[in-house]
Formats: sequence, C-alpha cells, structure tokens
Amino acid sequence: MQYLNTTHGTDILEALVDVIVENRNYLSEVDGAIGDGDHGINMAKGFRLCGESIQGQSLGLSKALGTLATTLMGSIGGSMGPLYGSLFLGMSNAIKECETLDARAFGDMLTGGLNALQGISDAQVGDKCLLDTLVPAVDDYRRAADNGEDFPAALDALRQGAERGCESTRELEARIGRAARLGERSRGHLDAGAVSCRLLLVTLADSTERHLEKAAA
Amino acid sequence: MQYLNTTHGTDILEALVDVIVENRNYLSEVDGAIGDGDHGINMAKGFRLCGESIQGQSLGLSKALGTLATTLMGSIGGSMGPLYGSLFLGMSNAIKECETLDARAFGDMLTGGLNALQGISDAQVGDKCLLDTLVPAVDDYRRAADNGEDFPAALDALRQGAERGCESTRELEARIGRAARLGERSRGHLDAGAVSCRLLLVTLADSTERHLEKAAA
Amino acid sequence: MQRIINDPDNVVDDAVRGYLRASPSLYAATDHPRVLKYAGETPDKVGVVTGGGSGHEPAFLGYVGEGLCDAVAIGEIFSSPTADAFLDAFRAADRGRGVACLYGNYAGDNMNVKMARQMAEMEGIDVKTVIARDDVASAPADQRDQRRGVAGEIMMWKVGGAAAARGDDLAEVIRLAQKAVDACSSIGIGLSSCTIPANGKPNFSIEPGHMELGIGHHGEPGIEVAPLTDATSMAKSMCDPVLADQDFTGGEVAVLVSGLGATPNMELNLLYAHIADRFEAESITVHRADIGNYFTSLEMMGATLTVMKLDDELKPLIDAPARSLAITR
Amino acid sequence: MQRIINDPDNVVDDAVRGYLRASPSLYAATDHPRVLKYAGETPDKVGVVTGGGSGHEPAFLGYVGEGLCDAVAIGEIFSSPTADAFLDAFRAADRGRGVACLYGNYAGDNMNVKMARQMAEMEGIDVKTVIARDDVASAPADQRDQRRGVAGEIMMWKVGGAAAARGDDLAEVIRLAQKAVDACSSIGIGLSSCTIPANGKPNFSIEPGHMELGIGHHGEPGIEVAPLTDATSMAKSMCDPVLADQDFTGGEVAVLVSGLGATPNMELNLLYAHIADRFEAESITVHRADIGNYFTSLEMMGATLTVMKLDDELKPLIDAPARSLAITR
Ligand SMILES: Nc1ncnc2c1ncn2[C@@H]1O[C@H](COP(=O)(O)OP(=O)(O)O)[C@@H](O)[C@H]1O
Ligand SMILES: Nc1ncnc2c1ncn2[C@@H]1O[C@H](COP(=O)(O)OP(=O)(O)O)[C@@H](O)[C@H]1O
Ligand SMILES: [Mg+2]
Ligand SMILES: [Mg+2]
Ligand SMILES: [Mg+2]
Ligand SMILES: [Mg+2]
Repeated sequence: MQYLNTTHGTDILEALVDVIVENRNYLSEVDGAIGDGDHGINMAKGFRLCGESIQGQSLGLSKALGTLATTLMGSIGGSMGPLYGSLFLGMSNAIKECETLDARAFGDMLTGGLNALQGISDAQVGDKCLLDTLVPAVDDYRRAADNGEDFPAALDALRQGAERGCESTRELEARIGRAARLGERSRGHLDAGAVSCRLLLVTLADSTERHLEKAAA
Repeated sequence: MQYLNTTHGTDILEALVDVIVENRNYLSEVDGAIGDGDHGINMAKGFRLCGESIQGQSLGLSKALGTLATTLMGSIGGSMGPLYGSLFLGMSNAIKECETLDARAFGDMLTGGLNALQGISDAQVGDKCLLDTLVPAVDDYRRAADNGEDFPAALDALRQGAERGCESTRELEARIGRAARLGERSRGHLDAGAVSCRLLLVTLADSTERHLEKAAA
Repeated sequence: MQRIINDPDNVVDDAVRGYLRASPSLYAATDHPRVLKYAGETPDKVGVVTGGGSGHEPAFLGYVGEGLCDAVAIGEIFSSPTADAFLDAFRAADRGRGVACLYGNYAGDNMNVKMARQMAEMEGIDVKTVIARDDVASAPADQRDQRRGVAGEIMMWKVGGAAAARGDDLAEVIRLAQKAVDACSSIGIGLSSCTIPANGKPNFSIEPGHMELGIGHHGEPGIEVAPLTDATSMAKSMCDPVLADQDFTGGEVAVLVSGLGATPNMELNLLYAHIADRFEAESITVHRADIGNYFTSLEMMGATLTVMKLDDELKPLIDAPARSLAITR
Repeated sequence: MQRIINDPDNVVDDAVRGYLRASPSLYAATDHPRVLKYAGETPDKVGVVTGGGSGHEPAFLGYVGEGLCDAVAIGEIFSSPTADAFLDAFRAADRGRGVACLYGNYAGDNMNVKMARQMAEMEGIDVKTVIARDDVASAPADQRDQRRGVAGEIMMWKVGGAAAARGDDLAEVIRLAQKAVDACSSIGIGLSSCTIPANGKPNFSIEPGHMELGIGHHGEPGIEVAPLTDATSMAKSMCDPVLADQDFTGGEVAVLVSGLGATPNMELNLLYAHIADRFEAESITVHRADIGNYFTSLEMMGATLTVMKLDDELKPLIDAPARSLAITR
C-alpha cells in the first residue's frame, strides 16, 4: 500500500503557491470575461504571502495547510478568503494527528476541507463557482478510493473530477458573485474560482503523487 | 431738422423684443462655438418677459427702456442681466425729461447707456464682448452727429459702427467670459454678446428711422 | 480612469492613512491596518462594530464616532474585509459588555463575520449580529433573508449606536438595531457605472439614455433597465416598490435619499421634492429627511431611497446626538 | 446626460423646492423664488448674506444656517443671481444692524451685488461686502484683486457668520470676514469636465490621462494642462503654489480639501495624507482639516485645496458651533 509522509508539507505547499502565482494573469483573464478581472491578483496576493511566511521552514502538511488557511483568511477578504481559508483549514484539521496518509486518510482530508467550506457558505454545485470543481473532484476521489483503487488511481480520479467540474461551469448561468449580474450572458465562460480550484487540486494530486512511498510490506 | 417723438416707446421696444426672440437660436448657436450655447436662451427669456409686461400699454421711450432694464436685471442674472440692464437704464435716464429727441439728444441717450454700463463693468474694447460692438457704434454715431450730418445719416453710422465692431470680435482672443478659457482658440468666431448688441443697435436705428418726423420749419 | 491615487492596488491603505491624518479626533489606528476605532473616550458600553468593502464612502468608516459605531473593519474596494479585520474590530470595540456587529447581507461579509465571531467567542468576546436586508429590489418580501443591505444600514447604525451610547445592554442594542433595519425599505436607481481603481475599467455598463431600477451598490442587477425618465417618474418608480413593501400609510417616517457618488446634491433634493409629494398624498408624515451622499458606489450616478417607519421607541434614537464624518447632529 | 431632473431649464427652481421640503428646519422661502433664508430664530444681529451660481452644492445654500449665513441668493447653474435676488436676500437678512454680503470675485456677481447694494442703500439697508479672491492660480499675488474666489469663501462664511452670531457689529464682521479670506490661499485640480443640464453637453474638455492644474470652478483655464500624475505629485503641484503664496511656515492652519463633485471621498483623504506630510515637513501645524464635498462643480472630478493661516482671533471663529447642510459642528 502506498502512503504520503506528511513531513513534505512545505514542498506540497510551495507547489500550490507556485501554480497560483504562475497563473496570476490567466486567472485574472478568466475573471475578466464575466467578473471584474482580479481573481488572479487576489489569489496571488494571499498565496505569495503564505509562500514568504513558510520560506526556509520545514513544516508538516497539516501545519503547512493551516498556515495557508490563516494567511488567506487574513489577507484576501471578500468571498475567496473565507472559502479557500475554510477549505484548507478543514483539510489541515482533518490530518492533525496523522504522520502518514494513505488513500483513505487523504480522502478524509479532502472531505474535511469540503465540509468546512460548506459549513461557512450556502453556495451549491451549479451556482458557477469553485464548488463546481471541488465537489465532483472529491466525489470522484472518494468513489475511487472506496472502490479499492490504489492511491495514484484515486489521485487521477481527483484530477479528472476537477477538470470535468471546472469545464462544467462553462455552460452554467452564474447564480452568485459578480457574474450573476450577467444572467444568461454568463454562459459560455469558465468560472474563475472553478479554474483556480482545478489548478490547486491538480497540483495537489501531482505533488502528492511525487511523494508517494511504498509501505514496507 | 428731424426728430423722434418719444411717444413711440412701446413700438420701438417691441421691435427690440422681436429681434431677440427671432434670433434666439442664432444667438445660442454663436455662443455655442466658444461659449456654452445659451446666450439666445438667456436673452430671449428676459426680452420675452419684458414684451409680455408692456403688452397693450402705450409707453414713452424712457419708460419703455426703463421697463426693459429692470426686467433684464430681475430675470437674467449672470453678466448679461446687469450689463444690458445698465445700458438700457442709462439710456432711459438720459431722456427722462425729453418729449422729442433730435440727433444730438439721441446721441446723449446712447452715451448715457454706455456710461452706465461702464460704471458697472471693467470690460474693455478688445476683450471680445458686447463693448466691441457698442463702443465703435456709439463713437461713429456721435462723430456723424457732431459733424452735422442729419439724423438718418447718423443712424446709418450707428448701424455701420455696430456691424464693424461686431465683426471685429471675430479676430479677437477672448479675455473675459467663458470663451476666455479657450485662449487662442477663441479666435475665428464672433462673440455672442457682440452679436446680440449689433442686432439691438441696428434694430434701434431702423425703428427710430421709421418714426422720424420733420420739425415744422 | 481619472483618479487621485498612487498605486491602484494600495488605494485603500493609502486612503486609511489619509482618514487618520485628517480626522484624529474621530479615528485612532489599531494593530490591524484595516481597522479603525473611535478616538474619543468610550464609556463602559456595548461595542458597536460595522465593516464592509471600500468604495461606499462615507460608509462604512464615516459612521464611526460618537453615538454611532466604535470600530470598523475596512475591506478592499467592493470586497468584504477579512475575518481577521472583523475580529480586531470586535477586540477594539469590546468593553466587556459585548459587541453588536451591524452589517449588510453580502456573501463575503457573512462568511468573514461568521469566522471572526467564532474566533471572538474563543477569546470570550460576546458578539451578536444584525444583518441589514433592506433592499426591496434584491428579493421579494417573502424572501427577505435573500435581500441585500443598502442605505438602511445607516438607520441601523444610528439606532444601534444611540442605544449603546445611552447604556442599553447587548440584547437590547441588537433588538433595536434589528427593529430599525426591519423598519426600512430601500431601493436604488443607477444612471452610470463606476471604475474600481485596481481594475481600471468600468465595473459594468449602463447605456447613456438608460437607467437601472433596483441596482445594487456594486452594480448587482436590478429589476429593470429602462429608458431614462424625468425625475417625477423616477420618484414614482422608486416610491412604488418601497411603499408596497411595508404599510407606511398614515404613519411617521424617516427618509434618506443618498447619492451614489457623482449625482449632484441639487438633483437629489429635486428628486426628493417628488418623493415628498407622494408621501403627502399617502398621508405619510416625514419626521426627518436626510439628503446627500450617505452611501455611495464610487463615482456612480444615481440615487437610493430609504424609508423607515418610526415609532416612539425608534424616533428618539434616530434623533439622538451623533458626531462622525457622515452624520453630526 | 445622465441626470435626475425634469425640464433642464427649470433645474434650479425644482431643486430649491426640494431643499425647502427636505430641510424645513434650515430653510424658509421668501417672496423671491431664488432667495432662501434661515428658518430658525435669528436674534438681533448683523445679517450675513451670500449668493452665487448654482451647481456648486453644498455652496452656496448649504452654508445658510446657525452661525453661518442668514440668506442666500441663488443663480442659474454657473451664473450669477440677479441683482433683485441679492436685494431680496439683503432684505431677508437685515435686522437693522446692517448686512455683510460675502461672495466671490466673478464679473456677474460683482455687477449684480453692486446694483443690489445701490438699491438697498435707497431702502436704508446698510450693506458692506467682502469679495473672496483666494484662488492663487487665477492671478499672481501682486494682482490679487483679479483672483477668483473659490473654497476660501467657506472660511469667510464661517468666520463672518460666527462673528455675527456672537453679536459683532457690521464693521467688525466685515473686518473679520476679510481677514479670514485674506488668510486663505487655494488651488484646484480638474480631472474631468461637467455638463450643465440646460446645455446638455460637456462644458469644456479634459482629455483622459490629463489633468488641469489651477482650473476654476466653472472650468476657467488653469495654469497648466499636464499628463495625469499620481496623488503624491498632485499634492506637490497643489501645495507648491499655495505655500508660495503666503508664509505659512511655523504657523497654524485650517485646511479644507473639497472634491469637485464626482471624486470619491477616499481619494480626497488619500490626497490629504500627502498634503499633511508636506505641512509636517514645513513645520506647519494643522489645527483642523475638513475633507469632503464642500464646494463642487456639478460632477467634475478633481479637488481643491484651501489653506488658511490662523491666529488667536480667527481660531475660535473657525471652531465656533454651526448648523447647516454643509457644516455642523
Ligand atoms: N458567494 C460565493 N460563494 C462561493 N464562491 C463565490 C461567491 N462569490 C464569488 N465566488 C467565486 O469567486 C470567484 C471570483 O473571485 P475573485 O475575483 O477573487 O473575487 P471578486 O468577485 O470579489 O472580484 C468567482 O469566480 C466564484 O467562483
Ligand atoms: N465680464 C463680462 N463683461 C462683459 N461682457 C461679458 C462678460 N462675461 C461675458 N460677457 C458677454 O456675455 C456673452 C455670453 O452671454 P451668455 O451666454 O448669456 O452668458 P453665459 O456666459 O453666462 O452663458 C459673451 O459673448 C460676452 O459678450
Ligand atoms: Mg474584485
Ligand atoms: Mg474578481
Ligand atoms: Mg452662454
Ligand atoms: Mg450660460
């Protein structure tokens, strides 16, 4: 069986920071189509701050995710601060006690994040927001893991669920956020939050996969 | 010798009212080029009010001009109210005692108006305003009358001075009023106040000429 | 974008510095750069906190002062303050008698306040909230919990602030602030858009010759985009839904007409004349009317109307003394 | 033209009706439709009158009230009131102790006040005037009599109004109002134009990306049209000519930063932070700063800076209580 050693927190977190900072302009561009064009600015601001604050430290995954959560909550504001803040805080809390994560524990981490997020927001799948990425991705991951697929396969399900969910927002009419102003005209464009969520989940899957170790049988 | 019987006040005033009301749009158009395009509106408002207030009355010229002056002062405001108000008040005061006006007395009336106007304003010939019409017109009239030309010839000098003075504003750079904002760019356009002043002086000359009587020799 | 700013991304911090320098008798800094507190002496009383996105000046920070709010959390332009900022505002306002957090119904604010409140409870600060939902255009009366908060928030701050100032306890301050904003029905009319400095382009668009009835303070969609009418008709379009929302007939009201930013005061007063005519026709007595820029949306053109039903309990609180940038009486 | 009006030619009359309805505790009508007087009790004191064109709200009528002006003559948009209106304002304000007419240096106002004053003298009303000439951009210091009056007028009304309220005689009110406005140096910076309703098109133009330093309240030409700079540089461009105009160094000042209409308050405060920095560097102590829309030009974007040198005589008059739409302290 494969597992993730949670000592790789700094490394995994840096990958999340990098993908957001690298996609700053892309995210703003996506937001520009039906929002106000600042999603990349907002996200990069929070993630960059977090990257700076953990630099040179070697953190466990729970600690690293917790730092990300509090940095986002303390620096972004708006809706994204608390939403991504809760997501990562929920993930952090779910694995506080773990030294290693197997596929099931990793799933508990994802579910912990989703639950925390849903505890703070009434947003639903179909509203055209990050939940449209997050919910199918976590569902697909859990289904794979519950069906006994191995860790890499479950991570692949996470990636594919995220891609599919993100893509699903293209046809949705926005019911929340600025894009809701456009009604029908919000169709035909991806949702910026769904895109950033896809980037984060895919990157999380990728870097987790890189760190997977085989348990001494 | 020819003279004007001052009983024709209402008649002469109605001609002044008519020419302003008829040229309402033209005056605004001239003002529009380098001002704010409301000179016709402002002037027509005051003159129309005056026309209504004297309707059906048979007024002496002094009384009629006095009514015009107070109506303008009470209804136009801005600079035009007091300037045209003083002009007509000065004219009215200069002929209070007269039952008839010969060419010299008519000249005193014009000078009385000009003096009153200059008593209230520091505007100068060359500033690009109604004085550029008024001053040469009155000067030319006086010169003709002083040189012993007859009343109709003096009135003709008034008309020609007014035309020439008004036309002179085309090449001037505005130093007062809204057009002053444009500096150099105010050149090449007539000044609206100079145009209304020309209309008024020409009309005054025309209707005076119509009413001239020959003194029983 | 014709603005008086430096780095467009730092507009809010730069402005906060200006407010602190300009009004030292009103504002004191706190440990949090996005939290200001009232600089004067605050007796032992219930703390009153508000907060929200910037760009609505004088809201929110203009309502910090005597007889009003004790601390404010300041967000980016049109974006909720962080949970941290709300928490620090709670800390700044708390005198041990609890904190009334009076804010408007927006997703971000709801989430950030909720989180801040959880953290505050852990520190032993008792925080209760009232969430303004006075914008009749944002949802029908039977879905009032969906409605946005708009200029009715001002009435909520005034009443809650006055109740706290006279020494009411937290439960009573909350009850009265809730009663105040429940007594309010508001609607906005937008005549032009506005530009967030960091974005550099208009936030949405209203075609010249058109207006949007029921527009939100950030350009949220209204009830109807219609050709621009005269002020008489606009007054009717605003009064109709407001007067249909609650039964004001025969009663006494406080009225607030706020400009959205760039509409001159004379137009707001001109509009009010028609609103007053209508109220007279419906036997509604205007106890007081405040006309001016009380809750804006950057440089939008347009206006909002807020009507508040008064009774013997609310009236003295509305009339009570206050000193702040936005309201001094 | 996105405006809340009915007939564009009647905007002023329609707005006056609104002001009367909205603020009955401040305004009372007079026999003249373009003259409002203070509605409260006025004791036996020197009358204070002002007046000017509309479109500068809250100036001029917003400065009618307790401790300020007793009556105001109201002109068309950007156009002087009639001589009749000034005369009726003198009549409304006179309590037998004479009238101080405090207004700004514009050709139309000068002429209309002059005529009104002649008529008032015939009725036995003693009218003395102070003409504000505080705009440093409108003429050099040695031609101060050519300068326009701008937001320094507010200081003049405040000081003259407070002197009259405490019972000073006409000569003293005039002396102090004159001293107040002589102590003021002002400058404006324009970022966009505005549209007079009756004209329907912009009054002049400022290209996007540009600003006009020294612009007048009606768009009168300034010192320089330059590319738009950041707020730090704008503050410098405004402070340089103002601080060069009078020796403020080492002294105490009152500062007023007014928006021209559409510039949000946060930008005015942001600008003020840099002005305050500069004053600190020059050892100028700011006794009080008022930042807001105090003297506007319809929906122009931009701001004006007024700096007033204080002494022991002026300070208490600036700080004295007042109640009006524009200033309440
Ligand atoms: N109430 C909400 N609940 C969940 N997600 C939301 C909500 N409002 C907005 N979003 C998400 O936020 C994204 C935009 O974020 P961002 O641009 O950073 O903030 P803003 O909308 O304040 O400019 C949208 O694409 C959407 O996914
Ligand atoms: N200070 C002044 N002295 C003399 N004439 C002036 C002055 N200011 C403006 N004018 C005259 O007024 C005319 C414009 O008048 P009008 O359009 O009615 O008023 P406004 O300029 O207020 O719109 C100008 O063409 C000019 O002749
Ligand atoms: Mg945004
Ligand atoms: Mg955005
Ligand atoms: Mg004009
Ligand atoms: Mg005009």
